[in-house]
Amino acid sequence: MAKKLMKGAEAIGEAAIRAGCRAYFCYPITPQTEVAEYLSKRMPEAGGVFLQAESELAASYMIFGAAGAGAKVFTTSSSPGISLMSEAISYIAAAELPAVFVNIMRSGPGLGGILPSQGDYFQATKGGGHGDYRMIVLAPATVQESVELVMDAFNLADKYRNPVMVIGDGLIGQMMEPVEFPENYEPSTLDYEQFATTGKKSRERNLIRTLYLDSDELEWHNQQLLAKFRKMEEQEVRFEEYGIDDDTEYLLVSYGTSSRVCKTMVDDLQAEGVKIGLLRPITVHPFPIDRIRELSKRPALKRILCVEMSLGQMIEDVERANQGRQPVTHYGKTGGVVPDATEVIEHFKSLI
Amino acid sequence: MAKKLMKGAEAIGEAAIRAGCRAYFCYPITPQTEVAEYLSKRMPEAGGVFLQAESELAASYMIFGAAGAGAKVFTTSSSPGISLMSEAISYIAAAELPAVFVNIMRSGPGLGGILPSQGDYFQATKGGGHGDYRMIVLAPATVQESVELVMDAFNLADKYRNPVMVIGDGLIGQMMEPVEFPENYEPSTLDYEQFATTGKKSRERNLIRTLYLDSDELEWHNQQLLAKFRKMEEQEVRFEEYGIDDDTEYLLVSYGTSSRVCKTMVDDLQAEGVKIGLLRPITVHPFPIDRIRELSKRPALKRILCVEMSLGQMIEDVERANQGRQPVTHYGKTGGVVPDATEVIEHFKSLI
Amino acid sequence: MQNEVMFAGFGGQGIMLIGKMLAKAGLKAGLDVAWIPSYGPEMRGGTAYCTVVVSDRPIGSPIIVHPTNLVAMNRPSLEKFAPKVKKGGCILVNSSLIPIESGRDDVDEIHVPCNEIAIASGSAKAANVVALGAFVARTGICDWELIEDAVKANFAAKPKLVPMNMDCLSKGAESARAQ
Amino acid sequence: MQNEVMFAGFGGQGIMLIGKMLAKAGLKAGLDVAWIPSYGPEMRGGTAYCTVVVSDRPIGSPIIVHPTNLVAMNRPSLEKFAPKVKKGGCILVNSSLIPIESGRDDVDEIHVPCNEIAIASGSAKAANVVALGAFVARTGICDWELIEDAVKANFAAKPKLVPMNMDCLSKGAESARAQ
Amino acid sequence: MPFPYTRPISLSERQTHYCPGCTHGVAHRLIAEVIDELGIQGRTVGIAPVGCSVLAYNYFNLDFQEAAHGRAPAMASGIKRVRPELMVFTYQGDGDLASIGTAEIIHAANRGEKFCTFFINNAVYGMTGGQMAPTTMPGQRTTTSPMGRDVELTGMPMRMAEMLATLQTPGFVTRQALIRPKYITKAKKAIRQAFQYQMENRCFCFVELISTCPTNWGKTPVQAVQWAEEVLLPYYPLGDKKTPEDAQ
Amino acid sequence: MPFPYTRPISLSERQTHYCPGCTHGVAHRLIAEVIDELGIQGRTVGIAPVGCSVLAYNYFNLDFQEAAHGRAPAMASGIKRVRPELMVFTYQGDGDLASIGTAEIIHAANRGEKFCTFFINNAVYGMTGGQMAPTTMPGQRTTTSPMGRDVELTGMPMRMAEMLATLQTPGFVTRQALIRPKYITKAKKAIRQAFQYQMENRCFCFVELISTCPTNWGKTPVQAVQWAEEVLLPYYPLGDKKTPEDAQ
Amino acid sequence: MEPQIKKQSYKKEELEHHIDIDRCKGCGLCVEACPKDVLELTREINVKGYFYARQNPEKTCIMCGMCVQVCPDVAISITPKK
Amino acid sequence: MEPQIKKQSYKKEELEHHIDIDRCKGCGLCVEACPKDVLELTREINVKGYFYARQNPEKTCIMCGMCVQVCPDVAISITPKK
Ligand SMILES: Cc1ncc(C[n+]2csc(CCOP(=O)(O)OP(=O)(O)O)c2C)c(N)n1
Ligand SMILES: Cc1ncc(C[n+]2csc(CCOP(=O)(O)OP(=O)(O)O)c2C)c(N)n1
Ligand code: SF4
Ligand code: SF4
Ligand code: SF4
Ligand code: SF4
Ligand code: SF4
Ligand code: SF4
Ligand SMILES: [Mg+2]
Ligand SMILES: [Mg+2]
Repeated sequence: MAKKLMKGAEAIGEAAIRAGCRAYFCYPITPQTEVAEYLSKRMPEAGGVFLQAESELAASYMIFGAAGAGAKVFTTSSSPGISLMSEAISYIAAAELPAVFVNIMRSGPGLGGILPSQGDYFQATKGGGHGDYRMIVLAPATVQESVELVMDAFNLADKYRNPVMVIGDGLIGQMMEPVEFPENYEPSTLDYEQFATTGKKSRERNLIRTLYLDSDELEWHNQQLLAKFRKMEEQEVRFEEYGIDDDTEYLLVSYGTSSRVCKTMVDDLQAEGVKIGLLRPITVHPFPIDRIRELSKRPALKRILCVEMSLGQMIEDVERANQGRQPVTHYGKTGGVVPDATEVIEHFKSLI
Repeated sequence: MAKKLMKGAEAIGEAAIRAGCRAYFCYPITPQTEVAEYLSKRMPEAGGVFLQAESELAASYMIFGAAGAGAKVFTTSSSPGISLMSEAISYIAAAELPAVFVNIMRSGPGLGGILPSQGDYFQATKGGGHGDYRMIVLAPATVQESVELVMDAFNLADKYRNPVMVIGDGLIGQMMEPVEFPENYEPSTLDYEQFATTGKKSRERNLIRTLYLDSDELEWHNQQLLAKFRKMEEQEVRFEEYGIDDDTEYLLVSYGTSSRVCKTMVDDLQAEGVKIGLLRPITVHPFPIDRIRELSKRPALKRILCVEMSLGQMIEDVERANQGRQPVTHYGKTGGVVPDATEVIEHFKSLI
Repeated sequence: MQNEVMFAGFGGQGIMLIGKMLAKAGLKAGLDVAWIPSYGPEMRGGTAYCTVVVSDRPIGSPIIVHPTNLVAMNRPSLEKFAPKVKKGGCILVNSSLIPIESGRDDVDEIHVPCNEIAIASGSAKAANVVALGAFVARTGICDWELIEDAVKANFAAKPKLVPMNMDCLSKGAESARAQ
Repeated sequence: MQNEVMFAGFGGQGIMLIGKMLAKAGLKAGLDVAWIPSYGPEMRGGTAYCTVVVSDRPIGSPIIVHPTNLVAMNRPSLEKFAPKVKKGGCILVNSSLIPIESGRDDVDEIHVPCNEIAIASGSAKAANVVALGAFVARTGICDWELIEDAVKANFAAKPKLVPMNMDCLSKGAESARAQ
Repeated sequence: MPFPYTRPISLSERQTHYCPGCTHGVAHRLIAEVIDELGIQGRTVGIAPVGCSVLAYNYFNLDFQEAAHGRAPAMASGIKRVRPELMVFTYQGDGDLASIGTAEIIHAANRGEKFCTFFINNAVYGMTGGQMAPTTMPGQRTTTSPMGRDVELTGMPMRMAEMLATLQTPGFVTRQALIRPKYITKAKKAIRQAFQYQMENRCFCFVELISTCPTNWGKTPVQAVQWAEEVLLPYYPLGDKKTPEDAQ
Repeated sequence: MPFPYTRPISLSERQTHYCPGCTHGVAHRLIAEVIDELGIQGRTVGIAPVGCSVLAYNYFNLDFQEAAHGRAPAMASGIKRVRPELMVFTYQGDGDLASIGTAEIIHAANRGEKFCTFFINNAVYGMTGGQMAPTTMPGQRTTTSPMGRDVELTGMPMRMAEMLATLQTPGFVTRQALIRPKYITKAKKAIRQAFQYQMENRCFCFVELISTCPTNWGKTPVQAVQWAEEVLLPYYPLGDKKTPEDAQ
Repeated sequence: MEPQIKKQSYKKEELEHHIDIDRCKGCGLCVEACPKDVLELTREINVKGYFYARQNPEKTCIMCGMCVQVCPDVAISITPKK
Repeated sequence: MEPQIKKQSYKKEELEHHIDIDRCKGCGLCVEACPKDVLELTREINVKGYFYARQNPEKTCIMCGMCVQVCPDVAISITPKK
């Protein structure tokens, strides 16, 4: 298929359709309302459900209901809207239902601004909602990758029967880049009669619930969840390395849009002879702890710099990986301006 | 003053009154509805405002409004209810307003159960809401300490003009213990005319807002917040050490109700000659990273065990502190049953 | 010394209340105390229990799996909790509703027909206070005046009920001493 | 080689649109492209701008502070962005609305009366397409057929508008070549 | 009601945890009977609220989802939109529906979602131990209105059926009661009507059911029925507030 | 309106960011004039919504709070409860008030909170670029109802004033319009009445104001006024829906 | 259309009234509802500890079903005699 | 009671009609509202790029205030002549 120029938000909408999703519930919020606008046309064409809910809260519970009834569903929102969905995300994880949430992050806290940010890393990876749940969190860096990861997100949601989140920043949502959709894509399938409320017919009834009044049962339930979360950690870690070799002295860790800035940085600095490389987490949860730990042990390594559009969130996971071996510092912006390579290079040079 | 036997939830309500709080907005949820029930009588007596809101969401925004109008305010809830407040918490932090949130945690995720849990550690410490904000999170272990920390919470909220959270588990809310209220307590004061919407009169108007459309302004705002958060980290770390000395070989890290179990464990095991001690974070954010790091460097130390009623959340902060020096493991329960000392001792012995 | 008492029965039998009375008496005695309820939607109807911990030093973990003593007001409670009581402790069995024994031979077991005694004193509702009287008398867990004060204080708002409850308290004690 | 063009002007001048057309032409040429808009509540009314990056290798950071070229459709845009253009780049000034020069002497600066040309061709609204034609002709950033195709494709749904826009495109090119 | 009177097959065999005399049980039976009578057990999905009836899913022998507090109508909307062939109902208390879930019920009704809501109005928060609800009567004592509901501070009880009936989207909105055989018979008819409209894909259906909470009202079951009749029914008048025919 | 006609002092000098012809500006002026006339500038607190008027706080010279989307009534309740001497008003759009904030406005009204709400109904989500609102007219095209609002799928436009007027708690509920001098004059009277009731500590006051959004309606300002008059006003009839006197 | 359960008619004498005493919670609503005063609460406790309801054998049940209607615990059934 | 702003009466001749052209967004609402057709939009652009409104000097303004009422940008004022 030929590449098409698409806005990130629209590409995300189309990717969902290609992944077999036929139900989308949403509430408008900048900078990703274009997903809704796109799907308000596209979903009905594809025979699917488009519904603008009265709020993010309602949208998230429509997702819950529809997922429980055996539908591939997703929603998209941006930071404050995701906060309003956090109760539902906890519920959906507890009920072990597949669902995809996309957060096109804007700058916060509070109403903040509408410009790009990566300030919801903690919320996404450590859980904005209550209780012990985790979810796979995918962080695309380009529009093309958004397409791929959104499609993967549906499969992972099915695989684990767990919510999956895709986080991008406002730039990912608003930018246009060439995209290509996989041909003959086979969406994952689930046997909904096994668990979903499709009508009991003559089978045993199915029940979607999250209440476990009996503490043994709840303990058991949580241990089941834990087993799933561990499996995710074992099987789903994804990252990209760019320009890293045995002699690498400086390691950048950065995801999403920031990582693109870092790639340019690596190109420019390597051209100057600086031994620098980038590790780009693609799953920010599960985080590539092991790989970063390995790298931190390399004798040539001298320092790690985390670049993230936040006051410093991902750095905590990098610190856990690094275990104090290398100096780890953070460079970030939070006003909504994506840092440009030159300024980060300058910052980097001030460090060494 | 003589000690009085009080239920945790009621003691928390009374503590707020003693701290000068005269406005409470809430929505009922087990296991802390007794705070509301207590204050529905007590607040009017004290000339304050008691209002049961239509939801946690509404309660959290009543808090926002009232704090913005220059009142000492607080709310109490339990896990799912706190998830519903996460948008507001981010807003209140962004607006730099003082407010106190109490989370009497129940077991999750989802509706879960109503029994004690510590499963909202991440939500409390890393932020359930969106964007870069942090708050001081206090974790009492007894009803008496709940009183003290709730009172402190109001002062800290005023000091930093930032939300402060107190987390207890269902046991703290439901248990009765003897309590004593400080006499002649002087609640903190703020000059509300400086920032609150008390009516402009003839001064410049005051504005409570969180929107910063201009990226430079937002960047500056976030840097201001960061400075505050750093100050909290420098000035507010609190913890208790129990049975730790230079020869300590085994370190327990545990907060809240779990830490009481650990104290009994330390007593019992020390009686058997085991060199074990407990570090109990009182502020789980800012976390006593430095102190644990120091302890992890002691030559005698052999291992760290985190005890928490969760699948393992606080352990991430302990790992960051420990930097790989000692084996760090987690022991937890999530069904709602507080572990008893004997079982944790057994677990401990299986480790060494 | 730390002493733990578990009170258990149906919801509605006033289990939580006698636990609180004992805790208050303990507090008056200058001891550290904790009262830990079971709670939940099962409150109404199902089993209700609470544990009272009384200690002469600060109480560590208030979570007691093996209490020193048990006051069992109905049969399911006895069956569920009797095996957990520490050796040498005391088990009080409300023989009005429990036709069986605990099956333990390493504890001090007393059988008190609490409901009958209470009815005789004027109200079936006061069976819990009978049990409390019997238990305190048998174990001497706190001074008798203190528990009397606690019961009186509890009914301070309804003075009419005080004499009847005091009667139940001492009848319980008599019954226990008689065994 | 990577080439960056910033298009800037009032909201409503069709700035975003000509950026998209150029990006599409670049894509057709087999290059990697990115179109990065400014967005926000200022969209209507205030300054609007977008950046188009065209490159023969994968684009790294799409965030361009110093673009190679600038197409300035109104005065505030020229004032704001002209100083940022890379040395040796091209600055197109819509002289219909901008009475001043960029003040740069290290760039290729052309002045095109876009609005006048567009009005002459039949619609003031097409001033943006005039600018696009002029810019592409001047810089040769992509083959002329490709940009023609992109403009045609854009108006495919309203075929009546195609001739007028094609006219504007080539008038723009003429004006640029004439300088 | 199926005659002879036997246990409907859409009820499970489980005994409920409801307090003696609590009319939640009556609502359960009526709904199950109607489902049996209409023969739709195999394609009906219920949604339980958070409230005393959170465990309703244990008492119905149907596919069921358990909602978060107040969000059942959003969940039902999600279910019904992706599987329109299912017969979907929510079962919600007054705290759930009239307080925290206000926005969700109003918007589901206004969108004309094709499901049924059974709204159990017992004028109190049952499950959490008797706090004030938006439906609590003036002067009624609850654990959070210990001196009785003060309408100066908290307003008047909300009449959800009347409010929903004002929406322009066609719908079926009625109020019935779960006490006294005469009202119960009518309540069943209303429930049946609601499911029938749903089977015809007609409209959103809202059946408010006045219920008792002897435990939190501090009354015996028999007194509770009396209080409901004497105090609640005058304020909450029974009958249809709106039918889809009105719109035509 | 203060005559001679001059800029009210309760407005700041800032120029608004509103689109040409957007009647948000008219609402601002009327509110400011009333505040001036009543002499309450020094004790009035406004609450801005999230919507095009999020920056309202820049245009009023008053103490102001900026709410989260839909939550202004909860914030106003918080403010008014702790400082009853203040005159508090919320200023909210239809997405803000009738969609995400439904529960908050209904419960504030039902509790009889003593503040005023000015509800700017422009039948669309202005700020986010023209999505469908609960108040969008049947067949009206928006960016999320590209074929026009389909009432089969999304129901009929919501009449908030009529719905709130059904509540039993006394209140002042009215609908006015921000177009045409004749309606604008009445709108101002209603705003004035609302503040007066608040000054008397009487009741919750709700003033719905039909407004235009030329930009997202795809119309010129003059066309927008016509469309509002011809299409909106028949569906949203102007006038008082409820006054506190009704309750007596 | 789905199969619907058919109503049938019986004579009173062909019917049997049964109370499942273990489901009964002794609420007394049936006692109050019975137009013929047939029902009463016993002084005996069932497995769950409730004083359950029963028919007074001295009175005559007319099989009107009022008790069935009001019983929240679906403890009463009226079925054709076997 | 708080001080209230007093209304005063003027004759038309004592009044002055003024349009702050830099506040005007050229929406044309005043033009439409004027009963005397006094107002028109210019072809001149103000600082913000709008074709602002002005009074046609050939027509006579009756100081009725209709234009003030409808102007969303509070660009028009009518004040006593100095
Ligand atoms: C988000 C959230 N808030 C609060 C609660 C606590 N809660 C559980 S049930 C309930 C109220 C139940 O009252 P109602 O809906 O009237 O049902 P009833 O028990 O009276 O049948 C509340 C507040 C909760 N589970 N979740
Ligand atoms: C929680 C949340 N959800 C969504 C948004 C995005 N948002 C901002 S304004 C708005 C709607 C505004 O429409 P309306 O209230 O009608 O005001 P108008 O702009 O039309 O005056 C939305 C959805 C947000 N800021 N916060
Ligand atoms: S508490 Fe009330 S509503 Fe809940 S089961 Fe008991 S009587 Fe019924
Ligand atoms: S978008 Fe609409 S509501 Fe917003 S300022 Fe423009 S015209 Fe007014
Ligand atoms: S069927 Fe009628 S007469 Fe017989 S017991 Fe029941 S209510 Fe009484
Ligand atoms: S109504 Fe049912 S539960 Fe109540 S007493 Fe009669 S049989 Fe028993
Ligand atoms: S005051 Fe009246 S007559 Fe004069 S310009 Fe304005 S509208 Fe026209
Ligand atoms: S109404 Fe106001 S803004 Fe509009 S054209 Fe007239 S003066 Fe200008
Ligand atoms: Mg209720
Ligand atoms: Mg609007």
